[in-house]
Amino acid sequence: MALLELRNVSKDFGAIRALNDVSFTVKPGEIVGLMGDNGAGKSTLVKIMSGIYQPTHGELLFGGERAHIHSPGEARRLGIETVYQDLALADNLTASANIFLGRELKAGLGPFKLLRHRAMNARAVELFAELKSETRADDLVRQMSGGQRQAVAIARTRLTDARVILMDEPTAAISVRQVAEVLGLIHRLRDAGIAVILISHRMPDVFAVCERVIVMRRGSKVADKPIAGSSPEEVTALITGALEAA
Amino acid sequence: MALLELRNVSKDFGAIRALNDVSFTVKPGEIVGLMGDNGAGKSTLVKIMSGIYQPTHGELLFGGERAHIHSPGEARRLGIETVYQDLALADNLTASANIFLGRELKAGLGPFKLLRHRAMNARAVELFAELKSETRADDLVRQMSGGQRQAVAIARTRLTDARVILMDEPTAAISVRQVAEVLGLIHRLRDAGIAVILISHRMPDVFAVCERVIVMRRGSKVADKPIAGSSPEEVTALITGALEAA
Amino acid sequence: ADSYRFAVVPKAMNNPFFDLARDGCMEEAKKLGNIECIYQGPVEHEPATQAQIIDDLITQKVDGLAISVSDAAAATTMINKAVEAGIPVITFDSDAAESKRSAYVGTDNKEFGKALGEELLKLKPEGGTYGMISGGAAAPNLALRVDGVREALKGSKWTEVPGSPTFSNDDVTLAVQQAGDLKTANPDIAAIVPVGGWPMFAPDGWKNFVEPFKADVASKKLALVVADTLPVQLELLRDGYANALVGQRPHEMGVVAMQTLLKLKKGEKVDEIIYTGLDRVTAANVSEFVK
Amino acid sequence: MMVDTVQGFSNVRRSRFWQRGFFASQTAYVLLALVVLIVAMSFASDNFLSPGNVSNIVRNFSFIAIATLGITLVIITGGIDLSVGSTMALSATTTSLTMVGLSAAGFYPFPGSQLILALLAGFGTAAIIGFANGFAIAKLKLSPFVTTLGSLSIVRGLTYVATQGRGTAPTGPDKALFLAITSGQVGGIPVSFLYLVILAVLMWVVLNHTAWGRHVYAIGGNEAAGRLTGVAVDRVKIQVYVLCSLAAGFNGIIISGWLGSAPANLAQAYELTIIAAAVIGGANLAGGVGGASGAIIGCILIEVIRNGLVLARVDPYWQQTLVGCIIVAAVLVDRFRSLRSG
Amino acid sequence: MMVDTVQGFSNVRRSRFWQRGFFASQTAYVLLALVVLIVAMSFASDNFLSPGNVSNIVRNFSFIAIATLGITLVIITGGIDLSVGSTMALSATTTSLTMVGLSAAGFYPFPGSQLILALLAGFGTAAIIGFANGFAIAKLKLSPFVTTLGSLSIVRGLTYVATQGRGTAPTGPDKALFLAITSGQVGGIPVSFLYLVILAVLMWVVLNHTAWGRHVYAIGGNEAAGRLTGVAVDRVKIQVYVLCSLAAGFNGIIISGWLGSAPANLAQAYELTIIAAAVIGGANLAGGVGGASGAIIGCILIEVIRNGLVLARVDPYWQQTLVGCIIVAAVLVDRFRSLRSG
Ligand SMILES: Nc1ncnc2c1ncn2[C@@H]1O[C@H](COP(=O)(O)OP(=O)(O)OP(=O)(O)O)[C@@H](O)[C@H]1O
Ligand SMILES: Nc1ncnc2c1ncn2[C@@H]1O[C@H](COP(=O)(O)OP(=O)(O)OP(=O)(O)O)[C@@H](O)[C@H]1O
Ligand SMILES: O[C@@H]1[C@@H](O)[C@H](O)OC[C@H]1O
Ligand SMILES: [Mg+2]
Ligand SMILES: [Mg+2]
Repeated sequence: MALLELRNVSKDFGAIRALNDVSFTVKPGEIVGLMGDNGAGKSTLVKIMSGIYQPTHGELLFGGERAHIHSPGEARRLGIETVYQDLALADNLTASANIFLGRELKAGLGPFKLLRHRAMNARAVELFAELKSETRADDLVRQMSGGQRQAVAIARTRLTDARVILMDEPTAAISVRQVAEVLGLIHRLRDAGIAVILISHRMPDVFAVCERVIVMRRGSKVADKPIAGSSPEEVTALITGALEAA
Repeated sequence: MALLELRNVSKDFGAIRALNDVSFTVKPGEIVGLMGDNGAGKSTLVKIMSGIYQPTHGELLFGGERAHIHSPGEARRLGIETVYQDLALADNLTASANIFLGRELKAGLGPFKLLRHRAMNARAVELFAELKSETRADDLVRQMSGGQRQAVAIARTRLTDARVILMDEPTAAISVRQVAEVLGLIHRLRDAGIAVILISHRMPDVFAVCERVIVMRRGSKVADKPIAGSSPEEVTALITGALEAA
Repeated sequence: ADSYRFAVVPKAMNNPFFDLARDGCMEEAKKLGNIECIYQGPVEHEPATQAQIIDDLITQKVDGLAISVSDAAAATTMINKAVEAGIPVITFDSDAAESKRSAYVGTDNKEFGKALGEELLKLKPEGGTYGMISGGAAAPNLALRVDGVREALKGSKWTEVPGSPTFSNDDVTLAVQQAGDLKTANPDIAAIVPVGGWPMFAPDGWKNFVEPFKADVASKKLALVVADTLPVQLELLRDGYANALVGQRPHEMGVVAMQTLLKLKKGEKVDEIIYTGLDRVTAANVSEFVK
Repeated sequence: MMVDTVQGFSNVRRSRFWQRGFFASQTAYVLLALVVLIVAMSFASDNFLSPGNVSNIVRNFSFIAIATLGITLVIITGGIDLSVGSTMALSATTTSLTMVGLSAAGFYPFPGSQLILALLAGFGTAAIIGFANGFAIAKLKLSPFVTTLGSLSIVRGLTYVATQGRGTAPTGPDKALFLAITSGQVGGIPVSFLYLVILAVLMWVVLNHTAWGRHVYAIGGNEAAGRLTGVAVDRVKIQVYVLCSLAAGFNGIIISGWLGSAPANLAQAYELTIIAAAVIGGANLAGGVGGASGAIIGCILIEVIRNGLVLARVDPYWQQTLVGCIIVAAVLVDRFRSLRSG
Repeated sequence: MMVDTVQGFSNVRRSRFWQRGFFASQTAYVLLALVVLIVAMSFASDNFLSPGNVSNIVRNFSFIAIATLGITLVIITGGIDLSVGSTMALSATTTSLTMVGLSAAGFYPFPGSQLILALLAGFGTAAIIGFANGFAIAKLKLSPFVTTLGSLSIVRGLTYVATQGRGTAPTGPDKALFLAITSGQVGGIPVSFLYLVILAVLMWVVLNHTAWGRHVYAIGGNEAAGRLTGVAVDRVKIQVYVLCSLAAGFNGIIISGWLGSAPANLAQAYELTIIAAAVIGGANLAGGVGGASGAIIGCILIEVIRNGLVLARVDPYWQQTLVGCIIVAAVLVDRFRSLRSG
């Protein structure tokens, strides 16, 4: 049974039709690659699935039921975790505060619970070690390099057991070594039954981990096929429009 | 003769030594790859060369003379163009306004010159076509996708004839097709005698266009050698610290 | 002889009316020789700030206080504190009758209002509609004047327009605007009675306002009866930009305040209420007042 | 379905007129609110649209509108200027005092000479204040709020020091000329309104059609980006604060001409009204957004509310409450825009 | 060279104490400026450090300090509240009027009952104002500046409507109790100061050691990021505005206790001073930065300047000028921090 399904989803921004009648399904434990040229609508699609945008037309199903996801908080509660392309970090907080934002570890009685600073910090250090990232948990995000920021955004998804993780170009800014770690992580997630949608412009990465690839072009889905039945050349042709559909 | 030379440059941010005694030279028309793990100090190095930061120790030479670059404006006047990792775009302006920011095309007499909106727009459309980018010149940058934003930042360097172009991960967010265009662009720049420093985490790209590669680790330069004499494996080992120097 | 430091605390230092009181104190202090006059108050009309300044002056151990009360109850607390600290206190211009102050020097504000009403009646016994302009809505002395005007006109053929009085917050510019608004909202209005001189403190603003119907003012079709007699106002009256003024004597308030405090300091007895008097000025006698 | 496309993008339509430019701006929606308000007020009071009252409104709003143009520039760069009210007072005072002083000294080489010197003094004072603000903000990187709150206090204090709290009135041989150029009329139209129109058109041209104007927007959008692309950020900022002070000073001088005097508390607490007018007209305190037309519409709205309530004979105690309500309601209208653009 | 490293990073030293936490904050540098100022003032006037004057200062700054704590919360979220002064007045007025009304009605079931109801009315009023502000800002997405400028006017207007412009004074059997809990002393220390200390400590704990506090900072740092990570942004914002209004209302009630009266123009124009105190103490109007200690230091600084200049018997016309200069100078001290951190 499909874990997540989109039916005829369209999204308009004023005069721009960012998504045009897009449908697809994702099964539990499936790794789906989402590719397309810049401005093809990939991030818009992710934002619809994670409750930031409401579709102009069409509907979403989660676990077979119609879902109205009105806010990112709701999406999170459903088990949809997202690594946003613009990372969504609060610059004035530390890496560990960002990782735990909205899900802080607390101790105490009744409504007055205090933060467990140490525990959160320790867990953050662990997460960065797991990703082999050169990121310090108690540095302010403001002072971080591009790749360190991305590591924070990725680490965030590791806190709870999600059912589907949407990754919008998670490896764009990170270094060679961590790319391998993230791809490994995706495999481990799949093994735990978690579905992953991976957006990337790096053809080799998509072909290395995904089982299926969806290609978008100017808001429309132009292909949705198993990786095994495709090739980097075909996908490139689909992205650029040299090939109309496949 | 060296076009640009750094001598024993260090940079401290409070307790963090982001750069430690870094020296290297770049000759006219040379393409140098700059690699390193996240937080290794690559962007800090770029920002020192483009006048955003002043080095804590060490000095810069441009065209053989000691240069004190106090602002990005000065760097630009010397002929140093930069594609910043965080792109440096004004969200509330259009793509073409951003491209021409600080170098607007004007018409008119005396001190009262009016903007040539049409001419700037036409040129921007041309530049995006050249990069094969799906970016509309009169869209506000606020509404753009990640890759479209990056295209704007790259297009900006094409306006004037620079002497050296610093590119901090210019291909991180752009699509397959445009990556090829940017690499092609770098070759054309080299042919015109312009030096390029390319920062990238994409090993194949660096090996495809660069003549020399500099590797940074935790603020220090650990390697500086011709591409021909190195290999992706060696560079990876240098980045991760498996190999101490080469 | 002993020398004393007396503080004069106005409601607000941005009101030109109190400049005259200040000048009175300064001149009298110089004349008496052994007295220093400290003029210190809030810049804008705000009672808590005034209270804090009084408190600071108590700490400074001044030898006497003369206060134009901005809020009776609030000032009462501070006045009593000062008196307990052994500092003689008097009020001027605006009173706090319930407090332990030794004396009040100033105008009888109820009478002041009545006088304005009477002047209007004298000008136009046949009546009509009139509107008032007031200052800060919270100022008790101004409320007394408004009551006074109404009392004097009770039983006459004068009726007040709705929306009167307007509150200019002692803002000169706003007061002129409100005069214009009263006239436009009520084209047949027969009299405008500002209970303080604010609109006329801006002479040309007032002239601009009056100019279009100056003939009506001359023929008393529109009567302008205004409180206060600052020099600019007298000139305007002389030039036909008002029909009557009723004035207080702020300069004298300053002078008498110094004398009264000195008497208190010397242990002499003083009257509890010292009215400084009113001046009624019309075209007939304006030359006596213009210097 | 998508017939009319843009630049060959198959998924981009031409935008409709209400999705573009002025019609898609807060300014347009506030203008709508203003029109509604004017209609409502004209029903509530017959006199509202009488020529006399319209000319009152025109004059009154041009009293703050020139300063609002100036502060709009500052707000577009992401700054704020709380010292405008004080600057109005000090400029007006300096102008008056110079006329008084020159007359007393008997210095009058040619007709108009006293006026010229007095205006130079008034505008010069404003320029100095603006430069001090701009320098502290651009070069010393102080917060615009604290800096201009400081100058609010400093400048007002200096006005009191200069006049000992007394108002000053312009006098001397050039007084008539001074009154003519500040509170006079040309063909039945108040000159202050003409100045406003000229300055607004100028500001529109400069903001939309010069590189300087574009830099003003860029600084408000992303100051760092401006710096990185070689925009002379500091210089533009200083210029913007100087222009804002000059506009405020000019407004102050005009008011003092109309009042025939420059009271020391002239324009006290005007800063909030002026900022509100700019913000209501669509300027965004976060920077990057704003324009001349918005500034003017904001000023008209505020004056129409004030004047209309007086004319409608609303209980003065309730007036203040209603002014607040209508201000909020006017910006609430702008929500329709967001709703429509999804 | 780099011996002492952090988390195994060879290029990261332990930071020195002055590079970390409080010592690296604007607050610390302004505290330094404050100490310098206190020393200077104590030389300028013998009375400055006299017990009587110190207790005046303590009381006076706690009059605005509680409201400053509240507005600091709002500023940390990137908002602003211009209606604090008006809220102070309306809360105080409601409290007074309730006591007057209950006394007149002879309702007095048990000692303290009138006071309790009066305080409920006062705080309730404040909470409603705060909720209205917060709702308009969080849910209707109106600009905080315009919204609270609107409520400044609405709330002040209502105060005049409720009192017909006349001040009200608390009366009735609980009056003594009311005065004791507002302007009384405990062991020689003004109670208002004790409230302040308790509230400041509470605020410090909440901001630094609870999830709610962290969310307040996150909203100011990047509101969108907060939303995306599931922080209840709208709810937190509304809570922050309610707390701000409650703090202002509490301050208003305390002042009215000290004055023995709630004049309708109480705390007129206090908003700018209160915001200035918060900003001087290190709160950043762009959001994301600020704290309880800074708010208090800002308030002390402003009161010390005011009081010191009065005691030093500086010409009152110059006082205003000097207040402005010292405010700017105090934040200028903070530049040393930036210089040191390069
Ligand atoms: N808020 C918005 N308002 C208007 N247009 C928007 C908005 N967000 C996205 N768009 C437009 O919608 C289109 C799709 O954008 P989207 O960000 O989904 O692209 P993408 O496929 O993620 O591209 P990239 O690979 O560059 O990240 C683009 O043309 C973009 O300009
Ligand atoms: N303004 C700053 N304040 C404090 N620390 C900083 C600042 N800028 C950078 N750093 C630190 O300096 C180090 C180098 O950062 P830099 O941005 O140069 O890395 P980078 O090599 O570009 O990494 P990436 O590949 O992730 O972009 C990092 O540890 C970073 O946290
Ligand atoms: O006495 C009056 C004073 O109290 C008021 O506030 O200003 C003008 C004077 O008429
Ligand atoms: Mg995207
Ligand atoms: Mg970098």
